[in-house]
Amino acid sequence: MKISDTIIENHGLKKEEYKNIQKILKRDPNILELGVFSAMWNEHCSYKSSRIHLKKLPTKGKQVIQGPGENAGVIDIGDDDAIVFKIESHNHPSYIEPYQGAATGVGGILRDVFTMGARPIALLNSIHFGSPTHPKTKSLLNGVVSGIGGYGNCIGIPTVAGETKFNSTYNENILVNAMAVGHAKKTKIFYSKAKGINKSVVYVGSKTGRDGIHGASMASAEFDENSEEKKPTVQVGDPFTEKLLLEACLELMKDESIISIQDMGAAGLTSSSVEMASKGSLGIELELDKVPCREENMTPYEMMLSESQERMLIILEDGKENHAKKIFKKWDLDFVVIGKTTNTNNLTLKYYNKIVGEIPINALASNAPVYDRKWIKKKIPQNKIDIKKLKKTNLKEALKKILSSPNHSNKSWVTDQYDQMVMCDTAQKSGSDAAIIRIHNKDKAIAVSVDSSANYCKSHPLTGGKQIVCENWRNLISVGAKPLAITNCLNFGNPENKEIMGEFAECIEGIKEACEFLEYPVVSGNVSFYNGTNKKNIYPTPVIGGVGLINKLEKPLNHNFKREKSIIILIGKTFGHLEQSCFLKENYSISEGSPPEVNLLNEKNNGKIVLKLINKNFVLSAHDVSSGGLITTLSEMTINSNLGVKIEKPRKLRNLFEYFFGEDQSRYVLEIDPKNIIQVEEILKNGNIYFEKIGFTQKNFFEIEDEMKMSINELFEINNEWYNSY
Amino acid sequence: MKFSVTVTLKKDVLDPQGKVVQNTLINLGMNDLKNIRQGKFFEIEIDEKDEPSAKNKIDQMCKKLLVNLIIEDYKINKVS
Amino acid sequence: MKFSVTVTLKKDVLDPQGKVVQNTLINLGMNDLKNIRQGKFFEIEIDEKDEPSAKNKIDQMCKKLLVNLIIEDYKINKVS
Amino acid sequence: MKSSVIVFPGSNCDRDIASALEKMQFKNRMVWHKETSLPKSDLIVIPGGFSYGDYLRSGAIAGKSLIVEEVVKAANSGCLLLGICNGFQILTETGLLKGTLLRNKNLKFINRNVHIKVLNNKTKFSSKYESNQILKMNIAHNEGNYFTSKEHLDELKKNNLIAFKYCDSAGDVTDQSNPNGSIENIAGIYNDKKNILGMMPHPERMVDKMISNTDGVNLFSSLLN
Ligand SMILES: Nc1ncnc2c1ncn2[C@@H]1O[C@H](COP(=O)(O)OP(=O)(O)O)[C@@H](O)[C@H]1O
Ligand SMILES: [Mg+2]
Repeated sequence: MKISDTIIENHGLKKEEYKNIQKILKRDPNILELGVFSAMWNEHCSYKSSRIHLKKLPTKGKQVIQGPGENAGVIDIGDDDAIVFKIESHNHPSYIEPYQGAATGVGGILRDVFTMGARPIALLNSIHFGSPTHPKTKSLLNGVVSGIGGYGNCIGIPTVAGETKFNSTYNENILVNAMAVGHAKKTKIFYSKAKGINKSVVYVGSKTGRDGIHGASMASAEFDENSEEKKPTVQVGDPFTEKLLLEACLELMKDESIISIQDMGAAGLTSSSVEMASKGSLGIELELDKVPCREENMTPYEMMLSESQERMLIILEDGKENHAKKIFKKWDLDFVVIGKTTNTNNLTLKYYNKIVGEIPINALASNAPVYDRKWIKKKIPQNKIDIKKLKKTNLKEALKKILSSPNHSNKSWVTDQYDQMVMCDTAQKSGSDAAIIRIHNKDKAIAVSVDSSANYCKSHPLTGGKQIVCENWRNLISVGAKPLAITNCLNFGNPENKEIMGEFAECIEGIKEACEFLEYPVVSGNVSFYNGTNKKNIYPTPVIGGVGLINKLEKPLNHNFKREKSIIILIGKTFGHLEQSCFLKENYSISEGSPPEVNLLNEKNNGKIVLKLINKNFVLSAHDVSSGGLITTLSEMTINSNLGVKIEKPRKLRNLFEYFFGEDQSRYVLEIDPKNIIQVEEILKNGNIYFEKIGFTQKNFFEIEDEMKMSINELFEINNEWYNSY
Repeated sequence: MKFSVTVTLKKDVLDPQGKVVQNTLINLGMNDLKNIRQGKFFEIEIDEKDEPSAKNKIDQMCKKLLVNLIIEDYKINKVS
Repeated sequence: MKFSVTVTLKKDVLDPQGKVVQNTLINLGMNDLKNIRQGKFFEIEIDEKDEPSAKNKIDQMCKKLLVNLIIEDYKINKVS
Repeated sequence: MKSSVIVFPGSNCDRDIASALEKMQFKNRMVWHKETSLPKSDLIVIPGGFSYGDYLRSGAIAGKSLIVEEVVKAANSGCLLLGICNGFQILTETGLLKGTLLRNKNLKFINRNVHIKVLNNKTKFSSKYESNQILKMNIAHNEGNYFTSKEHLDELKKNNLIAFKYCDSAGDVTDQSNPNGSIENIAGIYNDKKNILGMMPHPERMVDKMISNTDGVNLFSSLLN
């Protein structure tokens, strides 16, 4: 077949990139080779626009066993235990077919984790939808939530935390990010780097079909009016087969049979084989006629580009083929030796003994194109909002608006559809700041949370980037965990646009600063560009997934008030920053101004001391103050506890709205037993922590002195109404 | 007027359920089984006397709700 | 030989899904809709030339696996 | 007391039930579905999960597997048999328990803690509970909507074969406290001889205070008696 300009364009390759291919091969590629190049050189696999920025992220620390560059990051949690985790996006497929898109997103990230020898122990997700009034939102929400549940529930891994947000910026491009967390033995981690020549390359799992051909290129292309036509490429997930694959792989991993292993994710057989060879500086030869196929007459091109799910590539030690085969047969899975490692440094593709494609591995992997795209900085917006000029409201009405808004409503409509308890180690389900998962048969536990703040990032990406890392860190501290490391999923618009590229570069800069200061390294992640349609890009939406450690789990700490007459302490200074707040957005539809300032020094100090108080068992309940401000935080602490609170009027004369709805960072609300208050105050003073005693818990009523009084039932109703009537 | 609609997965779409059902039938001794495809079935009765117009309405129902056109094909048959 | 099998819920069995589908269609403006029943559909191909015997085999498949006789009815039709 | 847990491809509560049994001092064995004989056991458990992906109908394909024939034989000769969640669905597919489990009324997967009431505390599975005791247990299923014929329902009532009913925290059996649409709020039933129990809630999730509560403990300790 002659490679025409249209063919090149359909493969998402630029003219210069094609010329480059001709130069590398010293000839024209055939269509199979072109397909392989396009799969490896697209944004999704090559990180061509992001690579130079990602390099800036801090990835080291004594807790880090494996940073970015493998299927998932690995951290040390003491003893023989390691935690393996990563987050990944499945945005475009989920918009086209929400159930299958979300389901296969979960399946894909699980494979990344168990490929490394870890048994998955928790799933998280961050999902962003368009405005609730947009005609597509409801069915997308339904489809995505049941798809996430459908996969996770079936395979039997608890989905324990996440976030569900609505904003019209996602009307034409929803976000579906899934994170998986696994537990492994430190001494039994598996990597994708191939070693040794003439080793068997084995294909295991499901058969290859025509699913998702060109999926990776699709994930890297902007949507347009015709995107509906790209539909047939959507893959269908089979969680049942994935469960078999998981058990079979873990069984084979018990001994020393595996040299290296890699899941077939985006760009399937192509990227998995190339990655393994590239990391081992080897060549790899595949006999494509041996690939197990689901459909008749599949071509080598289709086999190399198929994104059929639930498949893995394994390089075996000599002589282990029969042993391994037995295990996969036990689990009713395909097992075929389809190739071998070579010393040629080429990807060699054979079909019935004839070479049908040959490409230097380097050209596909380490030497794939890298772009330093133009980007521009964003200034901090200066518009200040004068609250006195706004239409009058009162605390109660304003609070009701927030608690009944889609973004702040109780999410049990979503989380009840996920099995959160399977595996019997979920010490704290979703609903609190972070979920707590106990390490099986041990006293220790991990805490996990995912967070994002698109509004802040849109307004000022640098501050926004810092803020999400801090919020994530705060969420882990609030359940008594020491934050250890993060993974990140960077959802952005079109990188060829210099403002978008600026948002990207600056968010990364913010993430970097916060991670460095908090000693909270990045161990894995994923970039999703081209989120948007035509000329409309989504708000920059980096999502941070954090993991923390609780050394000895005695009683899971959550944010529900525990007793009457406890003292309520607010940690951290309140300045009353209202721009970009939920208060202005929900009450006045104002979304201008700058995000709250992030002071990393305070963040770190406050967090450390709060953790100290928790570890000394002085804290009955804790909640960080974030979107919606102090009053929202307090009401969330009452809603599920059946205990109210009485808050004194702020002592210094301040604007009540600024005080109660301001979104200043680095703050926590703690519930303290009066008998411990002296010791607590001493620790806070010695730690140089700014704090205020703001009130105490009481029965039945949520009350602010002289200003408002509401029954907890009423609060509960308000908070639970939206999803049930949507 | 009464119609039946059968909805099946498109040809190239993975059908995990079909695979498992086929294997089970064979394990149960049904060796003659060559192929089994499965799908959904609807029997729809509508208040409309004119056949083309009735059929058109059924078609609308399929497109709007009953069928996931991304992964499924469908067929409409008149029953009575 | 090819057969199609349609499986539907028995009349006295609660069908929440059918109800939701019906309501949704009416909400979508399909006012002529009188009734909708839904079920499963199988297309089965077997290696058997003799029609009665083939039909019998299909019937076995239904009884042994495909149909839950407590709540479902089924119908077999020859396709080709 | 010797127990066996049957593991199907797609079972996913097998490890959980095994942990619970071991914690309660059962001598437990895991039995892979391809095995053709059962170890000698006093109790057989079919755990929750999605055996064979729950394709076709939940439990349908597992109900036809080889090991299930052995389970049926054992149960018919009096061995105690407990089916939890998917296990309950499988037992109805084998015919060991009558009725069937339809899709939840709201057409959604439901995972949450619900209250159930012990209707019969005179069985091998329930003797350690009080009569009418209210338990809080976790449910996690798509198809837990129990349905059976009028005649069988009468039989269940007459012979005291309803094990648990969904109720509210005060013990009232109401429509609001019925999570999935089950006929008469039924959450679990016995066979005639009361040596087989099928239930949708997960007692194995309720044996550890750190994780939930311990309302499931007495089911296992009843069995040990
Ligand atoms: N935002 C990021 N921050 C850190 N590492 C990243 C980021 N994005 C991607 N990576 C790393 O780059 C590598 C390749 O990522 P990806 O292509 O998403 O993996 P996979 O092939 O498993 O889908 C991974 O090791 C991943 O952790
Ligand atoms: Mg991977």
